[in-house]
Amino acid sequence: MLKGKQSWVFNNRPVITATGVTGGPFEANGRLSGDFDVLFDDLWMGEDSYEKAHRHLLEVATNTAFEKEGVTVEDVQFMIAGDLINQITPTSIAARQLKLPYLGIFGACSTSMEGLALASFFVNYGGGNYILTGATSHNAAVEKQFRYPTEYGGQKPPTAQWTVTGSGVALVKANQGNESGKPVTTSATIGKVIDLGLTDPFNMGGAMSPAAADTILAHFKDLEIDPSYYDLIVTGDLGKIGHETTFGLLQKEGLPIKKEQFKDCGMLIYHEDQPVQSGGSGAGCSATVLYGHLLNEMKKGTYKRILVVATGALLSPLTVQQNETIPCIAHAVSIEMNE
Amino acid sequence: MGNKKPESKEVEQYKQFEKNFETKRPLFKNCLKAFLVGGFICMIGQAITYFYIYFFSFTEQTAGNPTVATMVFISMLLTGFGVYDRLGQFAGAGSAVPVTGFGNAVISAAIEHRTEGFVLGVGGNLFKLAGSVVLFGVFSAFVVALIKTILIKLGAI
Amino acid sequence: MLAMFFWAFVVGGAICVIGQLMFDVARLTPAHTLSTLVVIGAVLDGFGLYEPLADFAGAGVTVPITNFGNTLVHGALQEAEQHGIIGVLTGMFEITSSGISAAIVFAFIGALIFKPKG
Amino acid sequence: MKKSHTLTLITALTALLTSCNSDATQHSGMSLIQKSDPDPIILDEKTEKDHKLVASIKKDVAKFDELYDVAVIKGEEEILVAYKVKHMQRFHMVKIEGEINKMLEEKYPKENFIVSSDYKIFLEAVELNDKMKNPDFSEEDAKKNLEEIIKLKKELT
Repeated sequence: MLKGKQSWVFNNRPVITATGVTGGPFEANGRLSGDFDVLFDDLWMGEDSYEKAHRHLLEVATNTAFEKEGVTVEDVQFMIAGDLINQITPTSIAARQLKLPYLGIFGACSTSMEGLALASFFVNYGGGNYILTGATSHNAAVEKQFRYPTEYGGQKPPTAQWTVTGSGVALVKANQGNESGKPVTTSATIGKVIDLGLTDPFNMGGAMSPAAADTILAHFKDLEIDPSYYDLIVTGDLGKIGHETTFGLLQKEGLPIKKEQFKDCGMLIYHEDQPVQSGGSGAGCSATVLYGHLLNEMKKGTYKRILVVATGALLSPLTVQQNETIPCIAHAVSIEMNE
Repeated sequence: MGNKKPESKEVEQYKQFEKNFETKRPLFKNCLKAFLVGGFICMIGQAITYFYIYFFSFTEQTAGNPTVATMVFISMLLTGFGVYDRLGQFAGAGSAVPVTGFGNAVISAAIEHRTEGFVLGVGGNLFKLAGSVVLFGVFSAFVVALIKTILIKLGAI
Repeated sequence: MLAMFFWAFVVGGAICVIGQLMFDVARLTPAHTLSTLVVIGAVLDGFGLYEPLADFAGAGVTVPITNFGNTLVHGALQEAEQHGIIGVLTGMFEITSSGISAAIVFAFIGALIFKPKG
Repeated sequence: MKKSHTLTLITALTALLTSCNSDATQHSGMSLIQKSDPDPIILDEKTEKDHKLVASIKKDVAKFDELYDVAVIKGEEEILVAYKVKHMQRFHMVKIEGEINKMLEEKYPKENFIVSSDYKIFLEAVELNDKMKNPDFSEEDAKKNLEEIIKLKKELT
């Protein structure tokens, strides 16, 4: 039900009952390699193009989630997913194989939370018992589309970010009331498109920060709570620069948020010594880190309540070449452990 | 079209604010690396030139062509083995400005787009990056040469 | 001759530093930077400054992309001497062709035998 | 990637880089790095007068202090004069070549000269000089060799 200006509260507390997380070789060397279900040691993943490998990531993640939950496609009503490639074809083609009623969504790197928010909303109002949602990105496929050929010797500035190769999907299930010890979604805040005039496609973090800050502030305003309510407030893929900028913006707005409760998936996923400049990014970044690492930590009891704010830069190579500024967005979903 | 809308106060403020958090590009370090790598590549080029002068019937003037071809060949190997992109991240302009960088731009595009087939993929994208170099090289050369020729014909030079 | 290696290194390196400054200070993309350098090369040869430089620094100026503009102008002018204005068009690739043809040929070979590593 | 192909490429490259390093003798090989100062050669009937002529030509050219190391070869028609320019003077190579030509034309109007500052030409001259030392290298071969050198010089672009 609507609360405040742009937030939903999910009174029936939909359950994130099972997840599937896949990653590539670079993520296997990363800090969170232990939290992936399947890790591929080759970017091609046995396919003959990066785009097909991209689709393969999603298919494997989906099957993993199904197996964990012990369900088949028959038990699932809808699929709400997306990625970064033109016309989100990898996800659509995966949906073709799955034969699920499908809503393709594009929110750039915020797709993961856009999907989770919608899935939770549907389930909360009886729109389905099982809804599959997730987001995927493949480093080489995305580089190929948004930047230069992967073998081109261009120099990335320290503000650039490394697109995550990985897919994170979740099965959102209607809460039967017997779901103790499972993570549930309790509220979501849908962000506005914010553009404060940055144009450098090699500094997404800086461009996305205002959107992240705006959504976070809106969330606390709408739900009339303050940051202390959450053990962790985690952004999607702001990277070092965006993370600090956002924290600065929030403090400027006087939000009582503590440094230690504010993290970023793009900074969690890789080791310091990996050549990722400012950090990880891509639709798969927040998806893999949330559905893998963060939910595992919640089950361990490290966190009871978290707010996940996935940020997206809604640009295309075309808009960049036409000197358009970068429009950005962020969606927040609050996840709590069911006692 | 580059739409340069007058920037609002808010935009200006944010740009200033964001600057404080932006990691500065290590200008001096980058330039040094570019100098060393770029210089080294040119030295190799010089060695290849002398190689052709010594062992084949090329003069200082004519040895340039085989040298360039050889450099591009080497850059194909480095590109194909996935070395050149790492070199580029380290050296920046040091590996982009020499002709090997031109080769890398063409070859990387060709390799990248083979999955779209040899005609539409490789053929269509070959000069995706290097095309502008060819265009502006040829056109500026045309203008320069034209002006100079006319001046000569008029006996101005 | 050893001096040649030294000056090739210094001059070649210097040209690359100019490129790096265009990257980092002027914030130009590689494509913009290289295009600009090629035009500079063409203009320099127009003023007849490129050949003395090449005599002095050898590969230091013939390997950087600026040389592409230089050789284009050179070929055009040579042909123009013999065939007049029309030679400007016909002579353009007289000398330069090797670089471009090499790039095209090796690019195709590369596409045949290599896969992008990512 | 396909190992076999890349192997062939590497072998091709190494083959290219190591091929035919036989045909440069020690003497000429060094002549680029250090001063070799070859004696003048005369390819047709060697009269006392010719000897004087080439010696004085060598001396006159050597007077230019922008350059070092002069090689003179007298064929039937042309006299080839090859020289090396001190590095710091290489900027003015065109000018220097002009001056030398002028000087020679004035001083030896009867002869016609081919003047070159190109390493390759000098190298060839020195090699020819070495070959002459070998008794079974006939005068005919020498003349052919000189023609080739002159052809090289002509095709300088």
